[in-house]
Amino acid sequence: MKKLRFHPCGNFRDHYKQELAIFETDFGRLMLWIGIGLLFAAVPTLSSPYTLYVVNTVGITSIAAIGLNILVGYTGQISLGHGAFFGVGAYAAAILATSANVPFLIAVPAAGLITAMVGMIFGIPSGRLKGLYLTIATLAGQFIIEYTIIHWESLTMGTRGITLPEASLLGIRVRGDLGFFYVIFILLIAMTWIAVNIMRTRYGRAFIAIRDNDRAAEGMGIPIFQYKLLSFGISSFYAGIAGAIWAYYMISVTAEPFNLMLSVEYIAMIIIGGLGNIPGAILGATFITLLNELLRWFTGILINTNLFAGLGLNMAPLREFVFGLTIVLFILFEPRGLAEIWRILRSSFRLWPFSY
Amino acid sequence: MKSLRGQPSIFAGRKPGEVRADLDARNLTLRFGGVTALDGVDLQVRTGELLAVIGPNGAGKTSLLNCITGYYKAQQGAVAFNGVDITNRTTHELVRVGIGRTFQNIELFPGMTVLSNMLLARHTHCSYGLGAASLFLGAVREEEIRHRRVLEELIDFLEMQAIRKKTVGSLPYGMMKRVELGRALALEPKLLVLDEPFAGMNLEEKEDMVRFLLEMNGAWGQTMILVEHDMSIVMSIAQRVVVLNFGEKLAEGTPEQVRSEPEVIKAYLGDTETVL
Amino acid sequence: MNFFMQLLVNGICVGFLYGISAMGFVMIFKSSSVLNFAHGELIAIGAFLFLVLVTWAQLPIALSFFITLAGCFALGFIVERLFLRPLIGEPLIFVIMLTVGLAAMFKGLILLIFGGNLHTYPRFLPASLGIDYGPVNIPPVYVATLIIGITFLVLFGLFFKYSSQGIYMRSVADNQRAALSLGVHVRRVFALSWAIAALVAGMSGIVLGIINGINVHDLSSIGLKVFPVVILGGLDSIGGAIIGGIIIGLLETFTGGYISPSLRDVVPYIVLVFILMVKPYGLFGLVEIERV
Amino acid sequence: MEDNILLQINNISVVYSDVIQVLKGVSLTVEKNHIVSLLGSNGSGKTTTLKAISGLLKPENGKVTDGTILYSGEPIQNQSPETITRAGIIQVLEGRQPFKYLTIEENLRVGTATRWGKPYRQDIDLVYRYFPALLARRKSLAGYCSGGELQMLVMGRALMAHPELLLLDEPSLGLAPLVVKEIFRIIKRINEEQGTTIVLVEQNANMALQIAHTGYVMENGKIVMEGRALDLIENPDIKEFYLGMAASGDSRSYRDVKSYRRRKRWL
Repeated sequence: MKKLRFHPCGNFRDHYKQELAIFETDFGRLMLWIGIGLLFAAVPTLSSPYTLYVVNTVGITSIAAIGLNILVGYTGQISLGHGAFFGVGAYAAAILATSANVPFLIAVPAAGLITAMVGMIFGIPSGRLKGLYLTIATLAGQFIIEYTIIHWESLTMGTRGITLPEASLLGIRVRGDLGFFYVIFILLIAMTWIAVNIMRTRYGRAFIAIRDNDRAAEGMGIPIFQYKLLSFGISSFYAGIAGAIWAYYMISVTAEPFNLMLSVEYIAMIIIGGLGNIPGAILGATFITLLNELLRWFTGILINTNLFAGLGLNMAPLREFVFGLTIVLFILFEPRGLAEIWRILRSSFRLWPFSY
Repeated sequence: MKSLRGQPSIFAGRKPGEVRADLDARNLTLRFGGVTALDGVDLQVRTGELLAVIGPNGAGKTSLLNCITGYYKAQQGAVAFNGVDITNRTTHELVRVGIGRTFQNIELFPGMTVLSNMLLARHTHCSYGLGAASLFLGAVREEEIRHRRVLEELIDFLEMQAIRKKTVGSLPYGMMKRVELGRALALEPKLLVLDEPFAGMNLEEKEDMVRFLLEMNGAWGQTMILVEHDMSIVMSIAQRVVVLNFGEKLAEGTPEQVRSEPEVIKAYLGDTETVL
Repeated sequence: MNFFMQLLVNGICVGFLYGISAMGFVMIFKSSSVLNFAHGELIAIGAFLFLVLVTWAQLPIALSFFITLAGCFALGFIVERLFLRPLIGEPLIFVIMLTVGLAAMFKGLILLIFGGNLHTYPRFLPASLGIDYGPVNIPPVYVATLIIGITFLVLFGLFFKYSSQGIYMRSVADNQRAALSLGVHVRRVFALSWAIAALVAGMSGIVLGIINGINVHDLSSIGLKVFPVVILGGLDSIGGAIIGGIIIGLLETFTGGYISPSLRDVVPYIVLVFILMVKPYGLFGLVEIERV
Repeated sequence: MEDNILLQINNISVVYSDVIQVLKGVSLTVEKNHIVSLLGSNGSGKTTTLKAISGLLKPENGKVTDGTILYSGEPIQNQSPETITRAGIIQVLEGRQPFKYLTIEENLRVGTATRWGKPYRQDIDLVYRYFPALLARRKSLAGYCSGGELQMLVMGRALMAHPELLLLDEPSLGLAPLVVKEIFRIIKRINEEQGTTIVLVEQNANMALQIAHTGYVMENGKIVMEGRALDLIENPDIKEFYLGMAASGDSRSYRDVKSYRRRKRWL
């Protein structure tokens, strides 16, 4: 008979299988399912369209951030092109949906695969370049993709952008914030689960080995270049999927959002969330998205109340300043990120009231 | 020699054909940074042999190992393993062919546990693909468990039970060397290349290590190349010794032959055990 | 032909300017292996400080110049002290991300104070400095750039190659632990390299301001332009920064002049990637010495 | 007698990251102009003891939590490495840490960091006299030198600082027998000619005890044995566990090692 296990006070595992489980205890698993249940039950009933929009943005961003964390946090290849890959996904979906009439259900994964291909092409320099040299090569990728999106007018309509048809899933129309909420979050859960699985099998182990010591990894029979490319591919696949969903959700795509700033924001997310930590990527994505919205809301109030209007202050710089400050403070005070804070909180709660 | 501990099944189950490890390196020449590290070196290893390579620092011992294991590409010369030409193969391909190694300056993953370090070495023995892995199918789980069993046998053999869950970075130096040996064994190599496995060890740790090597060589017929400076170890366990000096082969033969070679004494051993 | 010559001269001048802007960046990388994303903002701070001193405080040019350099030196010192020192020993990506945060902070701050408009310095360079030789026409400011650039290049070259302090700085970049064991004041080296880097950045800010006018967005985007420049030259070579700068400058002006102005900003990156594929450590960068 | 003591360690404890205790009450005394050898198995805390003296614990998140380290009568525990090196204590790190991208001569010049601005030409010549092998390679990058040359380089680099107390961590690690002898011979010469006091951590107990005046044996973060080097060489436990057949003279071979673990008598 299967025994329910709550928190262990020692190592009582009697089978290797238990060591392969994601959760140490059934309690953890239970809590997760309850959490997911609550999310799906509560969010649709409680939210205003605006909060739903924020929640959905968090979901989409999280998918892309998980992808970046696989590349940066696990494989150790710092990429400054993730924003552009997100854009490639968005444009791929938009072009497939408009010029080829591809349905939503196929367009999204197809966009993911196309982005994965693009990501692998821009990952080729990783075969030769190490560390920061590679980072700059991905920065080049960012600019090249941006340029292509704007100037390949026959395909991307240049600065005019593309308007997408309505998404429909097996005949059901996906409409409005609530419709997308279900799609986005079911997808997020699936993508998170897949990422966790990849990371606990030989692929994840190989990625980490390449990050920590590529020579030793090679000595373990891991073909470094192929795995770096694979990591670029998986990472861009996530970005592509997220971008595609985003395109459908936003109804139209233009080139502006996919700039270097977006790439930097993604890096900020995974650092603030915790490098090499999948739940951390979600936490970081949530944090940055909420921070952006909070700053927008705050500057909105300032402008409406005309408090500083006399001083001729522009609010965009203030937002930029606070954004920078948050990153700086985070790195100075908790470089291991939100995931670490969460871990500390949890472990002090788990043993409560008998901590220590 | 009789086996005293359980023999890991990956080695016990080997058929005679699977242990074959005949290495034939001819005329290896390697230059870099204006230095000739290897100058036309020949090296033969026969199945079941424990061959030691000795020589002064900078004589090209590690360069030789690096050429055999694919880390360096020799400018001239050829290497054949079991009759197959492997001259320009990359390191990871050579691991699949059956050449595993340890490193002079420990190249473990210090942030990982001993188990995770060893699990990495099972990479080439995993058969599942990316699709199965991403869904963590039952077959994947079973395979992972099988690898875990293999590792437990190795841990048992190397007497590392107490440290299997410890982070490698927190272990003493001598233990790290042992973990590195364990990791190399987890590759299931036909030819095991050991670069100074005894460096920095005290007598006790050296004796343990010698026991493991002798048992691997004696009971499983594991073929090994060993680079080492501790002459008392080399002379008592190696079956054949190759001496390198300035990138060239100075002498080759049984330990007794090599030890009495005047050239070797002059270039490498010195004449007495005392300092002054 | 005249067009070609003028493009060539322009390219070299602009490139030299990039090279000077990149020098400070290389300084920081050389001593601490940190990619400084806030370099463009340091340049902007220098330019604005000079602006404040010259136009608002009405100080003499020479005095303003020296106060600006001193101010930037102090700023670099303070930045290292407040933000970077606590991160000694942490993984590099954190430090790099911190400079990204600093960049956003500085840029926001400058925008809050000065707004996004274009400011200009009063003219003060003597016209006699300019060179007008047949088809070749070099305005005074570029001549000044060349002089300043070459002076600093020689100074830094000598400093790193021969002075003890320069050798200590290189030793810290090479192996921090060993440097510490020999009594090298590692923290002081970091502080010094940030201070010097900020000083050089401030100086290039002034020069850029004279040429293009002072605008936060333009100046901080120079910080990004610096990347292909230094990578091309090799991240740790100061002479390489100048040569990388000239190559990028030429690429830009020739693409802009002969192909299409819109390609100007992308072509350097494309060329960069191809050069890196052939020479992974840039044209003059140190090749990593690996011993297995 | 008191004047003769350069370094006095009283009962120190060292803790890493606030949790891992490595040293548990170590005391040792180093007399002026002496060579002191510190023996013991891996992980027994020898390197940590050296780092506690040189102040290099700090960057590794370690701390002396108890006891005192007196250098010429002054407490120096938990001081920064900058202060300690300027007081005349230089540590040569384990595993030879050269500056790979600096030439041999530039490497040596880094050794002048503790007395920046003073002339150093003479010292470089002195180092070349001790290590003639370096002179031939003075213009080449350290990254391309062999292990033996590097060991000479890092020792020479430390000499440039005019150390009063030199801490050597495993200078013979991974070196060929001939080079090992050469290195030990030079250590002894430096001690005799320069009057440098030396604390030597070594696995090669045989060599270390031959050149040392006194010896200490460490196990599990404690000193378990101390005495004059001459006495330690004769001690049966030392013979069995540290010197092995090399010194005891019998022809016992590694082939005969037994499969059970012998216990040390002092544990």
